[in-house]
Amino acid sequence: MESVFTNYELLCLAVTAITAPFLSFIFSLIFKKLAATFGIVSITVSLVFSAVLFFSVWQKQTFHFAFSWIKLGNVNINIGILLNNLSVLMLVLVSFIALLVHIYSVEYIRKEALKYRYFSYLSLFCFAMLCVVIADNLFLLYAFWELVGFASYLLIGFWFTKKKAVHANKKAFIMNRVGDVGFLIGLMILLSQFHTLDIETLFGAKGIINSSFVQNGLWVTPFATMPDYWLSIAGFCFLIGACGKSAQFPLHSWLPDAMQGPTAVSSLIHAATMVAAGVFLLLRVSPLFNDLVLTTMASIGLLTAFMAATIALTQNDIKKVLAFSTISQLGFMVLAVGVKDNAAAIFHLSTHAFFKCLLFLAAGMVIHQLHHVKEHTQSKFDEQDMRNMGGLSKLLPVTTVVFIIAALALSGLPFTSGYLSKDAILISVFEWAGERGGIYWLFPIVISITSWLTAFYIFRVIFKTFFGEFKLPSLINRKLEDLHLHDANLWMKIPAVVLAVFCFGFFFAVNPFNLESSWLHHAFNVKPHSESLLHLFVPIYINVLSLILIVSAYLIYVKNKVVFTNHKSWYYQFSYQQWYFNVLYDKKLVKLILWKAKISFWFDTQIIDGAVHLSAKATLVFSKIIDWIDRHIIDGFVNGLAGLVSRMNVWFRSMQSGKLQHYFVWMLLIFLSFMIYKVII
Amino acid sequence: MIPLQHFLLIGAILFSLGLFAIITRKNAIQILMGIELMLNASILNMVAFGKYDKIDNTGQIFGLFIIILAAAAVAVALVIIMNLYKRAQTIDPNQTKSLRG
Amino acid sequence: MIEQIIFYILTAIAIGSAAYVVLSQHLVRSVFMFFVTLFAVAGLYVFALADFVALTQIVIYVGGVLVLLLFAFLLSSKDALDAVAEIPSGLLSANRLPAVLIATVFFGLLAYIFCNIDFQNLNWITSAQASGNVKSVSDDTIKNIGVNLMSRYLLPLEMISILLMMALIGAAQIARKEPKTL
Amino acid sequence: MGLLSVLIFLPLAFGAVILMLPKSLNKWYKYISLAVCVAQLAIASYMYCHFKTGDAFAGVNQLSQYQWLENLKWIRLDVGQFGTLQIDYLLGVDGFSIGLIWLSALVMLVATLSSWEIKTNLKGYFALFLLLNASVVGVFCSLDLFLFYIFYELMLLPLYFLIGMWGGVRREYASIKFFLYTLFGSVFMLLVIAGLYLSVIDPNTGNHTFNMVYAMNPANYAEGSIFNSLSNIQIFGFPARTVGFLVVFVAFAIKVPVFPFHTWLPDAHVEAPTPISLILAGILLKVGGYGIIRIACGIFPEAAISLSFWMGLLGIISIIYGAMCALAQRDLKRLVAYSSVSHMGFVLLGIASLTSEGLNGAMMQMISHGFLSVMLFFIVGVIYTRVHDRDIYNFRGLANHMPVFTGFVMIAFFASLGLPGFSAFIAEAFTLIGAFSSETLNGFIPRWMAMVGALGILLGAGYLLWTLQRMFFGKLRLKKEEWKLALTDVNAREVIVMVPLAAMALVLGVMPSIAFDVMSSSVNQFLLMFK
Amino acid sequence: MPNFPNISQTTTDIINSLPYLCGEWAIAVGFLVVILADLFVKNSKAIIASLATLTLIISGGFLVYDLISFQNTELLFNGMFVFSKSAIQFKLLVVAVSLFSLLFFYQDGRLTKHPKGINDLISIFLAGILGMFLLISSANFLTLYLSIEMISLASYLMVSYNAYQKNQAEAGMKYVLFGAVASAIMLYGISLVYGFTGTINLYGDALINGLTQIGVAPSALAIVLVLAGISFKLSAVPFHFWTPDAYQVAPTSVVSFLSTAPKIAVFGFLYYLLPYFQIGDTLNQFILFIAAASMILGNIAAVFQDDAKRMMAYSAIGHTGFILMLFVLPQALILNATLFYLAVYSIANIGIFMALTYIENNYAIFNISGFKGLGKSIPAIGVCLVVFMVSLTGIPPTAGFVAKFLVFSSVISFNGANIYITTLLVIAVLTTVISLFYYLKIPLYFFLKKSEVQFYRSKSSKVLVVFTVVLTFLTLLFGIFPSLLNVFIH
Repeated sequence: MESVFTNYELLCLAVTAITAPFLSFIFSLIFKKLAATFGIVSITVSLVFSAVLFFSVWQKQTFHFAFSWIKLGNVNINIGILLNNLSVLMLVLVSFIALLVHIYSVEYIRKEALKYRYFSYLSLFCFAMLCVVIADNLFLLYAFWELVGFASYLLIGFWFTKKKAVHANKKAFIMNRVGDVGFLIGLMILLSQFHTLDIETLFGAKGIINSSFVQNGLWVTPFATMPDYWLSIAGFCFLIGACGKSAQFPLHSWLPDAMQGPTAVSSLIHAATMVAAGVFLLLRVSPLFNDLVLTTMASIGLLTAFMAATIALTQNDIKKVLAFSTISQLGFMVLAVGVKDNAAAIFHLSTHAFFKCLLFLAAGMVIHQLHHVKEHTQSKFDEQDMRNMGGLSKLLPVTTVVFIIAALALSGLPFTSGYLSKDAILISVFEWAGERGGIYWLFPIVISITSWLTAFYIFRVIFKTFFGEFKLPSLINRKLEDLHLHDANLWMKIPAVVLAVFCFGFFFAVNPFNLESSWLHHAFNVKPHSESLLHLFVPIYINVLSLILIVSAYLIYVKNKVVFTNHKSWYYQFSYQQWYFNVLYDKKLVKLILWKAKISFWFDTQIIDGAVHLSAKATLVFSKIIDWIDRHIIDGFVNGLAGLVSRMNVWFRSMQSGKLQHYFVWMLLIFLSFMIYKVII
Repeated sequence: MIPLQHFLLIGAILFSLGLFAIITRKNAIQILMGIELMLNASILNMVAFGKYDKIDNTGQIFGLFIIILAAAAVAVALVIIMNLYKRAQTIDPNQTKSLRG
Repeated sequence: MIEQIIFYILTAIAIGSAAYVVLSQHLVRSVFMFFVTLFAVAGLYVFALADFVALTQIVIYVGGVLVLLLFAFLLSSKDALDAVAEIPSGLLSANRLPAVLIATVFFGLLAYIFCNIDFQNLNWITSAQASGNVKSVSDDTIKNIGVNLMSRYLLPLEMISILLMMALIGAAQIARKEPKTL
Repeated sequence: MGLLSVLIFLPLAFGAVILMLPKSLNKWYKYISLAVCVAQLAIASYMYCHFKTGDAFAGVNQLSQYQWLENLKWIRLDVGQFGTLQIDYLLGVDGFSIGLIWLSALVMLVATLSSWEIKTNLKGYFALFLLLNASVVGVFCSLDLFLFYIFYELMLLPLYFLIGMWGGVRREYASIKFFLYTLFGSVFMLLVIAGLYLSVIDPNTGNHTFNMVYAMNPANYAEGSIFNSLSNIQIFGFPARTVGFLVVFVAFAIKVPVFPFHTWLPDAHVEAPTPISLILAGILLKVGGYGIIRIACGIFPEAAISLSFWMGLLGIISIIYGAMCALAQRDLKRLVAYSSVSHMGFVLLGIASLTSEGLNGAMMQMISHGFLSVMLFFIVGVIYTRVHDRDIYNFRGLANHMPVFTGFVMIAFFASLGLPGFSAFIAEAFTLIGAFSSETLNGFIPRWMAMVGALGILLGAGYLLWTLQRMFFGKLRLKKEEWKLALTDVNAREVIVMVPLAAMALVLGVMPSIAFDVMSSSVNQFLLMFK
Repeated sequence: MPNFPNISQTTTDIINSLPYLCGEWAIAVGFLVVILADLFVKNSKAIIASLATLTLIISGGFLVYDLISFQNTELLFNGMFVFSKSAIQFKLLVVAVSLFSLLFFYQDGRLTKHPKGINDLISIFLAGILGMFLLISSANFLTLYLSIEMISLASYLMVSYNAYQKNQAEAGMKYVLFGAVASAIMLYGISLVYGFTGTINLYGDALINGLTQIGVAPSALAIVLVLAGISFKLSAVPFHFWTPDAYQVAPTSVVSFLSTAPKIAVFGFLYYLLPYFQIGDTLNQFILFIAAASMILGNIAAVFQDDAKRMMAYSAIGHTGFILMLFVLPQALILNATLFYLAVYSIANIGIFMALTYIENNYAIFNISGFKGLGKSIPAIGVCLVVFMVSLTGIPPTAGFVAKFLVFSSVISFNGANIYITTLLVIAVLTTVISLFYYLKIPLYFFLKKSEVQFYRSKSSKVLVVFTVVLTFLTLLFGIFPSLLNVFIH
């Protein structure tokens, strides 16, 4: 099929789509008052152009345009644009969500004095992210990848007077940098092996990656040869890069901290787009990975998904729960890449972007409204703490509804987008495990458990936040009416509602129960899933159990907590009697899970984050040691030389004692010793 | 006939005694005497060797020059030492050690 | 034979008196003993057939230099003469140990070298002997010295005249009293 | 009189003019100096724009390919046995020097602008400043080793006084340390230069020559001379050429500075007044890198090859070590000084790789570091001139108080930690790429060095972000109340200083080919010597 | 006359030799005239000054004439005196330095205010120069001994010339006794050489043959003993002990003279001696040893000196070592480098002492620590001092750098790979670095430190400033155009 547009026009479109946010970034800083307008207009432009690009490229052609940027020796690095299915999809996704978040932010950030900075940073982020998406070579990708991190740094630290925010953005940037270093090393390996970093040339259909092979312990490419372990190292390096950006174990601990930033930012950057960049990178370079790397990747994804899910179970900070949830879901995607189902990963990436963004926006609305209450009543409480909430469904109906829709999608219940994408991953994992057998069956089992836990923790949030009793009034001794708590205004509501629409499966598939009918999944699925029972079985058992868990969460968190404490209460009896398969589900299991969650959290905060802090501390201590060495040994050596000179000086001057006859003695001694040397020897 | 060696050894002894004197004597004039001893050793060598240099007579003439020069040097040295005595009331080289280091 | 005996007696006197000069704790005695040394050494010069040098030694050295020394000594060392007994003695006191070391080593070195040289076979001595360029006891050294001084050694002679002049001026300048008008 | 001579003698002449002027015209000194620097920058820019690129103008070891070549007979000193001491006034530029000349012109201008803070003894200050200016330019364009050495040493004296007279509390210690350190290296280098002179023969005249371009050609070495590679002369049991390389390398490594010869740097920087810090960091360190490339590696290529592993090792040690030391500092200026050690480590790593990417990266890193370190030191200077304190712990939350300033700080910090879009990113990335591909291409340095070097980027982020967080973010809290008034936001002059620096870093980051185009043919030509 | 077979030949030789020595005769006549003028003319200060200057100029003129008209090397006065081109070059250098010194004497407050007058000093000074001339041209041990004694006696007298304080007298005593011992040792060495070879002529086969025949150990002993006296005049380690003491308290102008002219003369002599003393490797080893020791000791001991002149004394020791380094090379290699270095060193040294005298005269400050903040009061002198110090260290663009470079390249060109010579070079370099430390102390105190006290300034003439500036200019000029200096030397 021929495109409607010529190549030149495509180029112009793409360039406009990415430069619009950049211009907005500049102009926002100059014309401070119009910042929001610039932001929204520019991202709208981007969206429109992206959409045009999407429709002209999607499933039709691959468009690649490049011109030489740097040419040195063997290295030729281009500036270029690569438009293929993946990039146009991401283009639309990013600009669309960014647009919504922009709109949302108008209200969310209204009262900030420095909101022009906010919008300009946001535009910078959009620019960088769009560039990451359409960059045609890894070097450029790396450049914008770092820029994305920088924008994220700025946005996390938007409230730079908040100590925690500043700590968080530093941490985020540095942990991202760890990943970046991996990425950079990966780049160096590729460059020295293939003499190019062009994605299309390297990994395209006729990519030269295919002409490289491993033989006799050597990794041979048309240009150069290295020992074969460098192939694995290259893979691991990119994996580390992705882990950093996508908050995978062990580089994940920055993401929960990053929640110190404005919630709108969290929704855009730390839920929908930037964190997906890691997965995006993995997708881009996926042909490079060998089996070892893939298995490791799958394991990391699995471990992250499970661990984050269990941690999310006990968090009381609403945003923290969502942050861990994000980590967990990203784990799903990495796992999907690890099991070589790129389509599922992309699919989940897209659907997740919508519902997770929505979750954050909704949570943001809650927080925002509670913040108003806080300001209004001039009381002190943590507006993000779920223990202060409850029963908000009556006060914030729209918020509740959208949140529940998103939660359903997250849990992967039928009719939602999550149902499709998550099942795609699960099925792939099952198939993958089936092919390998043995210990690999752990993967589907654990991922299933994670999937159920997802349902449990997200509904725990819903129940704790929107149902039950509103705990805040009693906490701050005000009447409910005094709080003036109501839904947010349209600026915030509309984006949420729009996103909610996209949480439904219809949008992604004609038949919301059939993965194969999804256009998105279909577009990337190179080899269709074999028709098997799995397609039927997996969704059913996952969903059924999820539902059960949701109900149990309802029982636990809405009806009361007595289930744990008062065995004689009827709730407990009820659950115990009614749901008879208490082997699977009784208080012990719940306790077990909760206990595990606590362990996980402890592990996360103490060991992982502890390790991060420890390494930071260790680096600092080490740096102190080095500094000490520098001052006392290196410089000490230099000063020691000076000391030696001054010692000799003292000695020589003591020879010059002032007594004539001492002079004679010295003179004759030295003179004689020379003569003896000459005469005797 | 006295062997040359004997002259030389006597000279060497005188020279060594002179060295000993300049190091140990506590009086600038005695140090000067030590130096004279050393000079005498040299003259002795010169004249001893001069025996084999009849025509040019270098040894003896050199010896004469040394004697004359020694006189001049002693005169100068004595003046300087007496000047020191005038300023410092001592000519003990151990007592005059204000310049050092 | 008698020649040898006198030579060694003179040698003994010279070395003994020199040792006394060097080692004596009595300052005045040591100065006077230096007379003896110089006389003895002058005697040794005679044995080297240098009678004019011996004469000069006695005239200039003993008659001039040593008298000068003695005067200076007496002028300057009144206090020292009074405190004769206080001068420390013994091998280890003051600089004696290094002095003994240096002097003996130096002497050892010289003696070692002199003893290892066969002077009679040195080229220049053999050729001097061959060409008769060796002094005999009967030679007229004074005439030879006179002629040589005025011909071969004229330049040094002129030099030393200027040198003496300079020494004279300098010594006089330093020794003379500074004018009152300061 | 060619343009290069004008570049050199313009400041000298006006330095003399300043000395002549009466003290009552105190105020005008800085404007004279400024005018000189502006003129220099204009000339340098003109030269940069008209610099011919391409293989026919590569320079390096082809004298005829140098541009703006000036050759005057200067000294013909009869020295008896070994002929006439033949020293030429030989100037010229190629791809290696033109960028650095432009950089020095800019840095000098910036330094002049920041000299507004100097209040005492202006006559002496500006006279010395212009002398320094002349010698710095001279170093970069002289092609005669003797001339080079004269300019090289001539830099020391004004610096000694500039640090020693207008510096901080321990200025005497710092200035003498700096002087001694550099002299230590350079006097040894003088021996090698003498040896080179006695070895190299001018192919045209047959005389011995100091021409460093001729010295790069093995055919020009006299038979049996000490540095002739065929004569196999040993010094202390090492081949003479290796010793020669080592000596020259150490001389310049002190200047760079490379671990373990770096300890003069923090002291000198901390004590130097701001404009001198700028010059030190912006230009003088580059003299070291330039010297290592042109003289150490250019004249002793085979020694450079055999010792490239150790060069690379020193490079990465400097990177990590400098970063670690920076992390431990609480004096802002010391921190920046150590960061220079770290950043200049990349230069050495790039040179050691002896690949096109690595060398280009190293040159780029020098230029980039020229802009960025100058900016960093200027930033320190801005704070220091206001409150006379630099302790990081004494400041907090400056971002709200000095927003524009903080903006510049952010730019400078992020640019120097290698944020894409700025020159440092390109430079460091290419250095590392070069270092990494070295094992495949020529096998000089192993791959792990590049990987360890990449860690330096991480550590760089560490100390800069920590500083940013500690000093600029958070709530405003200062050691003394009165500082609040003193710490005003940047004024117009300071903005004028910082904008071009930031702009240059940005321009080179976005369009690195501006610099690469000029130097790449020279680099290629240079690399041919290592084949 | 059978006893005097050579008399007619020697007499004709003397008569033929006379015209070659015009330079020397001029000095000798000048010496006598000055003495007479001092005796018979009242208020003769100005007359004597002009007479002495005239003497030097005439002598210099004769030397220049000799330099131009004679090319050959001849032995005159029956082998007592060597006449050669390079000897004249050294003598010219001595004359030039002496001229500066002469002008300097009349600016030194300690000498001009001396109650006994300065005239006697001038005559001693002239006799000293005559001694130097004769030393440079000495062709045998007798003239060597006499001329060294002549210089020594002149030096003793000049140092003690106005020793009114205890320490001044003390320095004179130390100097004279030390010198007497050194010359006694040298004399003993000469007597041994004479005994071993039967000749006192330096130039000729007899000396070499005799010493070669006698064997390594005796010849080494004799040579080393002879070199003791020469080293004493050079103030090389271990015969340096008198130097700091004498320099510290002697009149500054005298120090300036003594630290330059006699050294030039001794090096001029040593330059001629070189090929004739090469028996075994004694000479080289000895020079190697004292050069290294002098550089190390001189430069290190100078580091923490507070008295400016004492520091300069140690610096002089260090420089002696540095120049001596050249003398391990064959004679043919070193003439230009030696002359150049000596000239440059003398210029800087005289310049420094002039500056120090200016400070002494005006502020009565002798200690370096007393210079604190003087740079504000007398910046011109400060700048000059800096230039001289830099020149002595050997940093461009001063003449000292070129000189140092010439020395280095001479040494390397001979045998840069020899392990001993390389070690010597390394020592030279390291001590150069150390020397920077103390040389920069003067600018350090001048400019870098702030003064704590008010300076009391007694007004005096600016002549010294003019001289200093001129010398500074020369230092810089010869640094940038060293060929000019070479023109002067040749």
